[in-house]
Amino acid sequence: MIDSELFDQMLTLAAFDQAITVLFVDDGVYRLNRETGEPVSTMETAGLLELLAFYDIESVWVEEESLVQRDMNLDDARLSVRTMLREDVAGLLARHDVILGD
Amino acid sequence: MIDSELFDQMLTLAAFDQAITVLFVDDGVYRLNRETGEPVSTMETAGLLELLAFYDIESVWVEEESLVQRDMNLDDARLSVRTMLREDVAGLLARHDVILGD
Amino acid sequence: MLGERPEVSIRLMKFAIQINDSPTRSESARTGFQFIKAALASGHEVVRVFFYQEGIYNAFIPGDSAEAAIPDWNALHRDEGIELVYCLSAAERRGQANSCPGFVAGGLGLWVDACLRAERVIVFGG
Amino acid sequence: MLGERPEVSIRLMKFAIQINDSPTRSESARTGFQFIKAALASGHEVVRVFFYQEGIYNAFIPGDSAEAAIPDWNALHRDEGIELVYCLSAAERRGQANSCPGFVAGGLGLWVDACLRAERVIVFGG
Amino acid sequence: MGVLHLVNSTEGLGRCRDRLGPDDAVILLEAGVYTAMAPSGKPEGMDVDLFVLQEHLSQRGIARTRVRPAFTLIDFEGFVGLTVRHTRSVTWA
Amino acid sequence: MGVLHLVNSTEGLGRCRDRLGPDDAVILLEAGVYTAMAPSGKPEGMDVDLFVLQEHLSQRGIARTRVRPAFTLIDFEGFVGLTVRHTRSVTWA
Repeated sequence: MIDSELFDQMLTLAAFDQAITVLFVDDGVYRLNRETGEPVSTMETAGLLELLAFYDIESVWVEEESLVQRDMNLDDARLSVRTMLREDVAGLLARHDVILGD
Repeated sequence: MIDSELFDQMLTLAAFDQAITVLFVDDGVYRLNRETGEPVSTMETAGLLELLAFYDIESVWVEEESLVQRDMNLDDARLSVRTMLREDVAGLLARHDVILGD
Repeated sequence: MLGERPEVSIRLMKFAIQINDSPTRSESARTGFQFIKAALASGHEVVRVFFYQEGIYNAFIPGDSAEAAIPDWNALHRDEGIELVYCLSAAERRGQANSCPGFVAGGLGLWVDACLRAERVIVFGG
Repeated sequence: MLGERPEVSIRLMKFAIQINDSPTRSESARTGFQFIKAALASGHEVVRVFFYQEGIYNAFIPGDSAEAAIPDWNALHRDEGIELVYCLSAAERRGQANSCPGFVAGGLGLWVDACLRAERVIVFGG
Repeated sequence: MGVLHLVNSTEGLGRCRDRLGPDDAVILLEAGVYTAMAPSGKPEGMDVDLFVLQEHLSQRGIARTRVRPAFTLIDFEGFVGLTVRHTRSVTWA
Repeated sequence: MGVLHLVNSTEGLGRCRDRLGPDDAVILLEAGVYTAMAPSGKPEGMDVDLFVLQEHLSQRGIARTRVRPAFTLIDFEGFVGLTVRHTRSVTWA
């Protein structure tokens, strides 16, 4: 999907005062170390992620195991995210009313 | 991709007297046991495969290892295909001028 | 012991549905279409179907085409009164105008509105 | 030893290019676009670009849109004379008509013709 | 109650398997139904209810006897029923 | 000479690795470039020339130092050069 459309959706939900959590898992964690240079096709995740804080979306998580399996760490990330363990992902999903994939 | 468009391309190449080989690998082997009932979305592989013989495309192969890994065998297949080993796939690719994916 | 079989009573619900892929590229639009028909057959309500991302292409492919796999969304709108909204900005981004009968253009606000009014949100594709 | 470095001499070739995915769904159309520009810069010839399957959507998205990631195919046609053909039946199947400037509709025969005239066939997407 | 996990690709079951809660359920659909017969599916140890969409199985010519016993076959109305029983759903492609 | 294998997904390298001929080469592009740094790439034992498209690496913020030594960085003109040197190409998505 187009990252900018995923973000449009998040920001519209935020504008309607919905509490939003963002979770990066599997290959999705690669998006955390993206540069804000020339756009990657239709994807510009890093720049868009900076918008999240601006819109008060501060609950941004990444799954620890997904990072480790890809030999990555949070030094690669350009924004403030917190890590959670895979065993806690089920609990996170269950605490939300709607789950939208990427 | 839409199977029927993949086949349109093959049949057009055949109409221009180009020799065609079809090779099923990885999850592609699942298409061999498809029924010709209600169309699977835009995919109707099995019916289309029967067209191949009609258009004199008789070189149809499936990779043995891909079948075994999926617990399948040629009894599942509804058309006459031959098996080849994975180690022979490179040689098959190298004997063709153009390779079109699915 | 009658009356103690809660599984038997069907709880009727309101659904909001999002469709995110073109009907020629994946099965997901057709899956969503069949899901909606089954939900209606079970007595549930579909608040709105929202077509987003590559899903907007559903609004520009005639559903009564020769391709059996293309869902006939217009028939769903006509026969069941289901509201079909495609995202205007997603369509403009893709150069699409003049949608098929049964569809209307709208903003993401209509999607959020549908989510807030529905008890279940189901996304097909993407 | 001069003259014994065959890698230095560039062999100029004719390319046929197929583009199979929409520019909003994947990067492959843009990769193909940049490949073509690099091939032309190296002195090679591009016989024809054929847009097939979901790739036909490239012919219906204005290339000079605000989206930097959408390739400006029309500029490639205008400035370099590259022939851009989208598959007519694939477009009709998707309800698409009135393509953007620079594109022409054609049948799969034009793709086979391009393959037969080219020395290299490269497919992007799908 | 719990999360309904929609698996619509052959890789999806592996992606959700360690992210299931005790009240969750899984339904295989589209290309995901292949996992109901493939050894790669390994439903063993997945401690939740597992379903597979019958229409998508039969469209692919997969006989009922090829489906691992861990999976229950359901139709589209059953699929709708699962979304009623589970408060939320997530797709693993 | 040989086949040029285009790998444009994180799964693609694994798909082509046992289907390479002695005169073949591999180029990673799009999401495939992640394989140039990931342990899952396991280029060891792949006995052909391995390339990665520099533009797609840098767009993803992958530093040159993260790329495994087995891979040679090339630009789009180098990519074109590879398609000239190899008679045919195939994509592994």
